[in-house]
Amino acid sequence: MENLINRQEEQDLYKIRLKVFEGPLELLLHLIEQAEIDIYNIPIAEITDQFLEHIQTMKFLNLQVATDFLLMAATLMQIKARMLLPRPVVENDEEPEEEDPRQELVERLLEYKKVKKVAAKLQEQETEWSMYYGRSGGYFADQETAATSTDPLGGDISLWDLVQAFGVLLESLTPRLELEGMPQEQYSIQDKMGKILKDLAEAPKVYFSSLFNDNSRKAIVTCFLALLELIRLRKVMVRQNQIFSEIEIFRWEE
Amino acid sequence: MNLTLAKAVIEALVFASSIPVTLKEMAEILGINKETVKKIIEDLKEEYIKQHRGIQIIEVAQGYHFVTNPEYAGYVEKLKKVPRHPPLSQAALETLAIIAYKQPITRAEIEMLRGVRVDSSLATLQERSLIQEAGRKDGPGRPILYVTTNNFLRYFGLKDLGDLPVMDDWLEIQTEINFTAD
Amino acid sequence: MNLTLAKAVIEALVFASSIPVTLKEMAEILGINKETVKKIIEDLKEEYIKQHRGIQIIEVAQGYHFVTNPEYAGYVEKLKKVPRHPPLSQAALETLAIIAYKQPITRAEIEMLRGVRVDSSLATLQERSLIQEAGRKDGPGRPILYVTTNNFLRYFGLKDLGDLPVMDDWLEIQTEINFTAD
Repeated sequence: MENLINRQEEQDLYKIRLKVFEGPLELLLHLIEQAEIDIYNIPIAEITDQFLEHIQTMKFLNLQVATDFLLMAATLMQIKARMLLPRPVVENDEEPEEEDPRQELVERLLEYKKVKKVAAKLQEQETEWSMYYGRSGGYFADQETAATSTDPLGGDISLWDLVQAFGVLLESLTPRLELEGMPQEQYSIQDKMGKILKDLAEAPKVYFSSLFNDNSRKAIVTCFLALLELIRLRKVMVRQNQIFSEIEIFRWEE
Repeated sequence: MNLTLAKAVIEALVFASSIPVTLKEMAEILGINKETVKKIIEDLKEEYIKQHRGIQIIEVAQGYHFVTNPEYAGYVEKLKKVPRHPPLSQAALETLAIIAYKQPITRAEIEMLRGVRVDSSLATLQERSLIQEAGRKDGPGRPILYVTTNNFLRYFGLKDLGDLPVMDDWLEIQTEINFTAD
Repeated sequence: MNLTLAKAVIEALVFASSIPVTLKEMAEILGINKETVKKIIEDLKEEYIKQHRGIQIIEVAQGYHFVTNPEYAGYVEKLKKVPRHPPLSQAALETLAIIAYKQPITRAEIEMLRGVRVDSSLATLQERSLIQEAGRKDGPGRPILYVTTNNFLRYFGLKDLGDLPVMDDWLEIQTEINFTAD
């Protein structure tokens, strides 16, 4: 009988150890709640040991130990060290009393506890509302006109935006392109933005095609992104009479 | 299963389905025969019409769905003049851009490029008829392939996909990445 | 405009709109005042409930829309043509909870509260249109500020942000900590 209980305990222990915690704050809260200790008076040495032990278990199980956990371990050890130091003797009454080294950690834990509580509430709501299904299809009486006049993008989104979204992606992938030996400075977006503004200071209107000397794809894309950035910053306006006709660039006017 | 319950469930099914729902599907879900479903749905249809309601159930080739009562088309039209959809998120826009240029493409390939899961972008874009499924890719798991729709072309004023602005860089990157995700 | 007509039109409008339709929009389209619309729609709501119908009208995200009766969720679930999102992970829920209560908020501030990096939670939440960027905070680095969306309200069945569960002590501590992370 006793043996059974022990085995049960052992299993529970494993369950706890195997639980993957969202972050170091959750693990700390768990350790505190499990030990049924006062959050305002954490036995820091004990908790630190348990925390480190947990990290060891994670390593043992080949779980990736995120830097957040290591950072927290360092913080705990620091607090532990400070707790061991003799308190400085207060020389006069005007000197502010030294703060408990655990203070900040306690505040963070209390705050995090609330986050968990709200998250749990939201989860309840989510479950409840997953029972309500909205209309996912359906057609309208004006189906024919709807097909042509409908606004699937919701607002003022043009081909530009689509290309821009694409450009942003390209940009995020450019480090790979740079490896191909393309000199980076030559095509910097910043430089192109400067060039566009300089040209516009001298002329009322600039053609997009006049912005680059060579027609390499990289040069075109860079100019394009520079232009989009200037539009976003409200430095220039563009006009294009037809899709894919020459793009004309103007100074921004209010 | 009693009639009142069956009727309510049928109403819910017809409403929630993204495409017309068939008698067979409803019969299976309810565990009753197709003839009974047919009878109930005909009753429902009549009820909506008799009561001059704002919505109706209609039968199309593939099944049943709700539509607004054509009598009130003029009012519904006014609603549609205002942009009704919330603006497409940057996330969805990026997903759409990838599909436009890379179609046909699988979800895994898109996720590879965007670095995040794209389930809900795909759901939004499908819901707004900007993309659609187009068969499955050969290979492990036979993943679904996505392409843009005619509605996509119409919205952007494109004659065809060849009309998209040329983005040759893309091809370079493609060969480099070569979708090792698959 | 007579009542029967107004009621039918309202029903059509609520159905046709892909996002909750507001009293104001309906009042404008019908050319009657908001109070009358409100009265009619409350009548309609009650009618659907009393008759135990498969669909209902609910008030959410500052507007009205049709949803299925939650009693029949079990049946609707079985229908394959209904797009479903997987439930949010705990990490995403915690991040969302912080944004909901403390918006507008920066990533660093969220990370301070959660004690972990939140990049992927933010990406997921943006992807599912539950949060969006809303400008930048003044100060070093001008970090991006995040807020919840209207879709967030719909997803959790909230009328507006005031509908969030009250967390009084939360607000106290907020002023205390005052986001020293920045």
